[in-house]
Amino acid sequence: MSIPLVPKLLRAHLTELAENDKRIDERGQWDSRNLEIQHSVLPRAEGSAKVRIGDTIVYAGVKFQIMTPYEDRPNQGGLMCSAEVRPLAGRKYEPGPPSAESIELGRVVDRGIRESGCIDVDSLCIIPGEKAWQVILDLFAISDDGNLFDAFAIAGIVALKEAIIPAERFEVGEDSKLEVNGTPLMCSYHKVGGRFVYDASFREELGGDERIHITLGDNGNVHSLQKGLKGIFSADEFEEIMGHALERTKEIREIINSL
Amino acid sequence: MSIPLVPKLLRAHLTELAENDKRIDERGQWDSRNLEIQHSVLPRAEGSAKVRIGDTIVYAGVKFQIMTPYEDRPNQGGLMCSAEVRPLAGRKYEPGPPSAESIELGRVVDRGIRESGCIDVDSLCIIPGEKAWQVILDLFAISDDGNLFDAFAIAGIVALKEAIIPAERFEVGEDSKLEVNGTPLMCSYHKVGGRFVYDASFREELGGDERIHITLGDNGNVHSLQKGLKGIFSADEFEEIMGHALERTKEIREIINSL
Amino acid sequence: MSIPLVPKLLRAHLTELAENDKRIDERGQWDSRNLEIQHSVLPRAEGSAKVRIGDTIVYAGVKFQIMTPYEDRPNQGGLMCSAEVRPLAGRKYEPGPPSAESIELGRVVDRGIRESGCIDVDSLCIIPGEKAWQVILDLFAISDDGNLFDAFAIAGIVALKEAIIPAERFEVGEDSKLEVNGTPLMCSYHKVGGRFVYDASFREELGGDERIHITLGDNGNVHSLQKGLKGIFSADEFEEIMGHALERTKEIREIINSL
Amino acid sequence: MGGYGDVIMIDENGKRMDGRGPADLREISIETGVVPVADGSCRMIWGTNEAIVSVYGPMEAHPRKIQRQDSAVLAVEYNMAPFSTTDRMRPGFNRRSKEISKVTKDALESVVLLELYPRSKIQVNIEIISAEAGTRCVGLTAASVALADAGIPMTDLVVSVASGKINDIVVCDLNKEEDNYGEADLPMGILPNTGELVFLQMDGNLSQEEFKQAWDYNMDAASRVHEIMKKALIGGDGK
Amino acid sequence: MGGYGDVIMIDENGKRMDGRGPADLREISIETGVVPVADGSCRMIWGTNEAIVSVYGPMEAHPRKIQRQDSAVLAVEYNMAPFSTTDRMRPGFNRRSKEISKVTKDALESVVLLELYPRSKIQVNIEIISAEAGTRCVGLTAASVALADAGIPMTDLVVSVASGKINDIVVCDLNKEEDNYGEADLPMGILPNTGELVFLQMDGNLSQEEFKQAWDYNMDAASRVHEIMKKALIGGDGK
Amino acid sequence: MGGYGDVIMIDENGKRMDGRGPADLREISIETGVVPVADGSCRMIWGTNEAIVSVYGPMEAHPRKIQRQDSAVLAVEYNMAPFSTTDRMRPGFNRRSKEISKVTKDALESVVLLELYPRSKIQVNIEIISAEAGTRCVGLTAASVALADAGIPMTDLVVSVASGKINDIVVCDLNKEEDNYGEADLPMGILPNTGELVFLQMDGNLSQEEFKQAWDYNMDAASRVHEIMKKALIGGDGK
Repeated sequence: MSIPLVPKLLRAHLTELAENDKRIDERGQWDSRNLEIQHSVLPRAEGSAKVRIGDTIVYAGVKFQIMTPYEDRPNQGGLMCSAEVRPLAGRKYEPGPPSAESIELGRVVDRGIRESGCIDVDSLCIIPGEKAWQVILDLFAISDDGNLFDAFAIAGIVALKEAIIPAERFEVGEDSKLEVNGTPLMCSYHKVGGRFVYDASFREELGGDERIHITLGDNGNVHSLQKGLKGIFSADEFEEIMGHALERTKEIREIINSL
Repeated sequence: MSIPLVPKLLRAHLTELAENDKRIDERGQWDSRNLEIQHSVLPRAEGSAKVRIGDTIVYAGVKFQIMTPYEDRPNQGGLMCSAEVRPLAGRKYEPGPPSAESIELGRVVDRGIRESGCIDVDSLCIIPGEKAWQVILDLFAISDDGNLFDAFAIAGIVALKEAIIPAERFEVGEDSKLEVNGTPLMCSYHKVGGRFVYDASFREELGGDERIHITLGDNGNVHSLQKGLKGIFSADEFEEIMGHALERTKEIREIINSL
Repeated sequence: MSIPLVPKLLRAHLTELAENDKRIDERGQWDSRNLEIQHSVLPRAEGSAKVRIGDTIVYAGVKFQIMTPYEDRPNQGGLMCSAEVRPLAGRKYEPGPPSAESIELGRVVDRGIRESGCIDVDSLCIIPGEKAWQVILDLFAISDDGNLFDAFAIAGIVALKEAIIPAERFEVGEDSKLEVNGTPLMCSYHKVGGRFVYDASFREELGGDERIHITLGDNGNVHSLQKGLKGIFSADEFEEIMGHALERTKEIREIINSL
Repeated sequence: MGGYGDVIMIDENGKRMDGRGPADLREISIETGVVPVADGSCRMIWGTNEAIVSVYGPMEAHPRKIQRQDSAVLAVEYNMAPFSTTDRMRPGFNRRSKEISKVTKDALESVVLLELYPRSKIQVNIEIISAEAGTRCVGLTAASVALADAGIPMTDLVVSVASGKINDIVVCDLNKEEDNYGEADLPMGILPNTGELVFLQMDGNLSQEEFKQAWDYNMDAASRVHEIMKKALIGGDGK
Repeated sequence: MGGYGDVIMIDENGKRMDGRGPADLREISIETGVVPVADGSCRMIWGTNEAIVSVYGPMEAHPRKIQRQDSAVLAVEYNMAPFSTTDRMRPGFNRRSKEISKVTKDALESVVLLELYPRSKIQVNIEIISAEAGTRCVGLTAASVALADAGIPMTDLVVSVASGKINDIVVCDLNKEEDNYGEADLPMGILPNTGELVFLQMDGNLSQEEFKQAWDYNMDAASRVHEIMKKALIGGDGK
Repeated sequence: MGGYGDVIMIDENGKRMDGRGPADLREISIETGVVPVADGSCRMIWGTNEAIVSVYGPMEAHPRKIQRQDSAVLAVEYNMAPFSTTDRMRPGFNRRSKEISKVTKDALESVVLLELYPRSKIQVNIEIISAEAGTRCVGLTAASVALADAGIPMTDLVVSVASGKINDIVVCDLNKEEDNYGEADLPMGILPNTGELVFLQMDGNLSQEEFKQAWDYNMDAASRVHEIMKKALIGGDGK
């Protein structure tokens, strides 16, 4: 990813808007762009979803492999979560090994899902010490207009929740649904023009400072946090966005559960 | 491989020659440069050949390894064909991972041999499901004065045809000749000055447009085709070079069979 | 490693000093800087040492892994020696794959230890053909003010000599001391201002020519030699530094044996 | 090609397992503008193949050493998404994808008027989201639509189709099973207005007669696909 | 986090296995100037963690394309030495190290006055020589000391500490066993003079109340670590 | 070195398994001009070793950042072809080849008059086509012949030979079995006109006396190899 020069004019414009409690696309500070969620969209995946937030579009696909359990955990399978942002999704992305940015992206989404415990790795055991399922969740960006993190997190959990373990194809029993206990969800906030906003667009990201990602579980428990990029924030600021995240994750969870 | 600026003067010169039905080295449109084939040239290879076409020189060497057959094909060994063009062979070649050009080169030669079926992978099985031979054909350029494709294809099949399976060294039986059923051969054509010529030299390649590679089997069957580089060609043009390839592969096959 | 322009003024200065039998830091031609050796410095290593020569500081750590012996040597374990010079140790070092310089550094230190035979690989066998110890000696630079070679060689042998094989942690018997038969030691000489000096500092390396590394065993036998960098030397020059190395390795060996 | 085998893939009436006749194509649909942030884009569904292509540019080529004084550079990335295949496709370097990227670039360079944009770069990204057999054809065809959607001048669109051989019979547009057990595959890239070629590959085993039959099937199919491409570009939904 | 398990790590009196109370830190010491050839450096020992940090710069940024016209670039390398862990850590590319390098850089950029040094580069190298749990906190804290030792102007030092949860009880500064069997980990990077944050990560499972407790523990611990940092920088031995 | 073992490699009359006496060289032949497209080239056969070396340059050094204002840069690539060894040598990065490339470059830079060609580059490519023992010596010697064939001015040719120890006896120019079972190997790069050295390596176990004997064998052998090199360069066939 090539680093653009800091666009000073954009920053100045965003600051002026923020001072008047406005955003560049007319939204309020805590408003999301339009959110669309589709599932069962990928014929070759065992579970899949497509998420669109404004002009940001991503896919998630679940595949399964058979692995040998680790020696010290003979009854456990594994979960692997991999995020790719290829040149398809935006002019700033370049082919080649993953940048530090996309490594962070994948790891933050991974931690939110993994740490919530929604995938019980003990349930993935086929033959103790010999065979277990490895769940592979692939997150793939089609169009990046900002806030890939939340789009990936939503697509990821939706794809997992519909995934079928292809036991018959691997000749180890009958197909069954992957157990998923809970719906961890991420809300991301970006400091733009001196204040945090929810669901920043690409232009807001470009002219903004730090971002904070919060993943909350069904009961409002915290499963993952991440502060990224240059910037300083206070305890009060954090408390405010945590409050919003508690509300917003509930709303999104309802949408997902009603799919 | 660093890309030279398109040498416009060379292109103009080649076009002028073509208009007078001439080539830069006085050959006719369908003439080959002098072709020399030697075999048994590499003391450490199980089969080997050296081919010289004009000032283009290549080696081919066959080695064997023992592999575990793939689960779904327990009775089959494997064939691997790898082409390397290192800085030795020309000032434009650079060390490092293979370029797109040399990947294409290796894969096109590989397909010609593989798809002809001349190596029966079932005959490479030693113990079903456990051990099989992997045939490795290494193509190696010494001097690139154009048309490495044909030189590699000829050297490759000659090296395979004399290869001895070193069963004794691997303690799995007695040495025996590798079965090779047929002599697939490639003919390559380059559009130079607006018309296709056979066996283009380095300067013709440099000032030319697209190239077409045709691999034909003993009975004239087509086993592999490839169009490379920028350029447009017509069905008539293709028919003409296919006609030449049918004749020329027969000639080369006779030379090889009389070695 | 980025290559600095040859610092001509430094070279001229060093030559002038050499003509007056002086060095840039007032030492005599064959003098070492202050040498400090500490052992048992790394809590997670099975054997460790820290060596300081002037402002050059390095660590060595020994770790063990269980390996499957090679088929043709079922009773042997292995020794692997790896040297890393990361950006920590000096402004000229860059992250990324090892440079030709640091590959040479690791391999020269490795050969000195390996070729002395001080590690008897037969003694590393656990179950013939199945399990053996692989000894891994990691050399790690903290501060490079010249002569990393000798610092690594000293730290390496000291770390090996105190290493404990962690058989209990791997559940293959009781912990025991790694057998080390002998104390091979390296002395390095750099041609500075037209003559060889012992233990060159970073500035001497920067303005110097070739270097020669000599590894000698307990009985004065030669186990490893290496000439590095551009430069020509005579048999007489070599004889003189070999004579010094015979003396100096004895001195260092006494220091180590009295630790 | 996967090799002969005893699998019967075409019945005595010339009907294939999915009900098609020898010259029939799988179902095809095309939609443009599917990557909102790109300068041009296209989704092509062909059987259960799905390719998404985005085009960025013409834009400044950097680093400067890749610039050409008298034309744009065209960069093509063909890639298969990890969930596009039955067995997960591991991300990272892949010799097959590298070769397909190159031959696709060679084909597109033959029609894009690169000389109109000196020193600039046009980036074409082909992602196979779902793979069925013939992904290189889908990718190349969709790329030419995405270039048109981006308003990049071309001498012609490129239509890419493949014919092959199953059970010793030449048929058009192999599906997955036919590709796995078939005996030959001939993908071509055709300029629909002239019938000329910019792309050609083939592997397997075809007699000269079979080869001519497969060639003719491809030529014929190209004009049918061309109609669908044109509809998608003038605003229809491509069905 | 390693997961719950049945391991008892805190007794009924609130004493942890290593004798600490819930809010107690492990022993910490700091020494500057430990890399003689660097412009600034620091060794920080924290429990049995040992980090060595060197700082080079401000120096000319090269190649020129990485230069910024209006500020310095800050480069951060976080790495674990091969002998720093019980199982040898293989050298080479590592996604975890790459992410920690990035978030550490993000944190330090928030305090270093980069705009004072246009076109130049400041290189910060963090090497974990011995790892116990909490290495990213040790690395970030030590890096801010090494930057100060190099005389690089900053708005404040950064103190990084982590609290977590073991046996359903929130405690400060997890050691290795507590980290392996604990249920949550919350590392923060705090500016001691304002209580603001430049670094924040968390994984595991914390209720909102537990989260607030862990946050408060970190804030509290930060001022104690800050005292040790200041002593090391004014010449004491940091004990 | 492969280690001692019980293999008898020299009989009581000092005859080696291939019939040579202790000071004898294997058969050597040299041919120049074997890479027609190169500026200079050389094939050297030494026992069953075969090295082919090509030289390109002096030519413009690019990218510009590798240029030196006051001299040419010399680049050396030493590589073993995949079919050069009994077990196939896998292409790609190899630490041994990297080190040999470097010490060969160090040796050649000591004799090539690089200062005559500022800002330019001379590329030397050494390919081992067939390996027997002593490939680095063959490569270095052949490289100096190829440089001379390219007309690059040098202060002297470089002759590289190795002596070693088998069954406790020092002998010259180890062949494959002697190298596998021998106890030491001392390759040197010698300037035949002065007896000075530009290359030196050694591994194994040699007493000071044995070391001097090996050194002397190498010096002696160097003049014999030098004669063959001169003949090849003035037009003979090098036999």
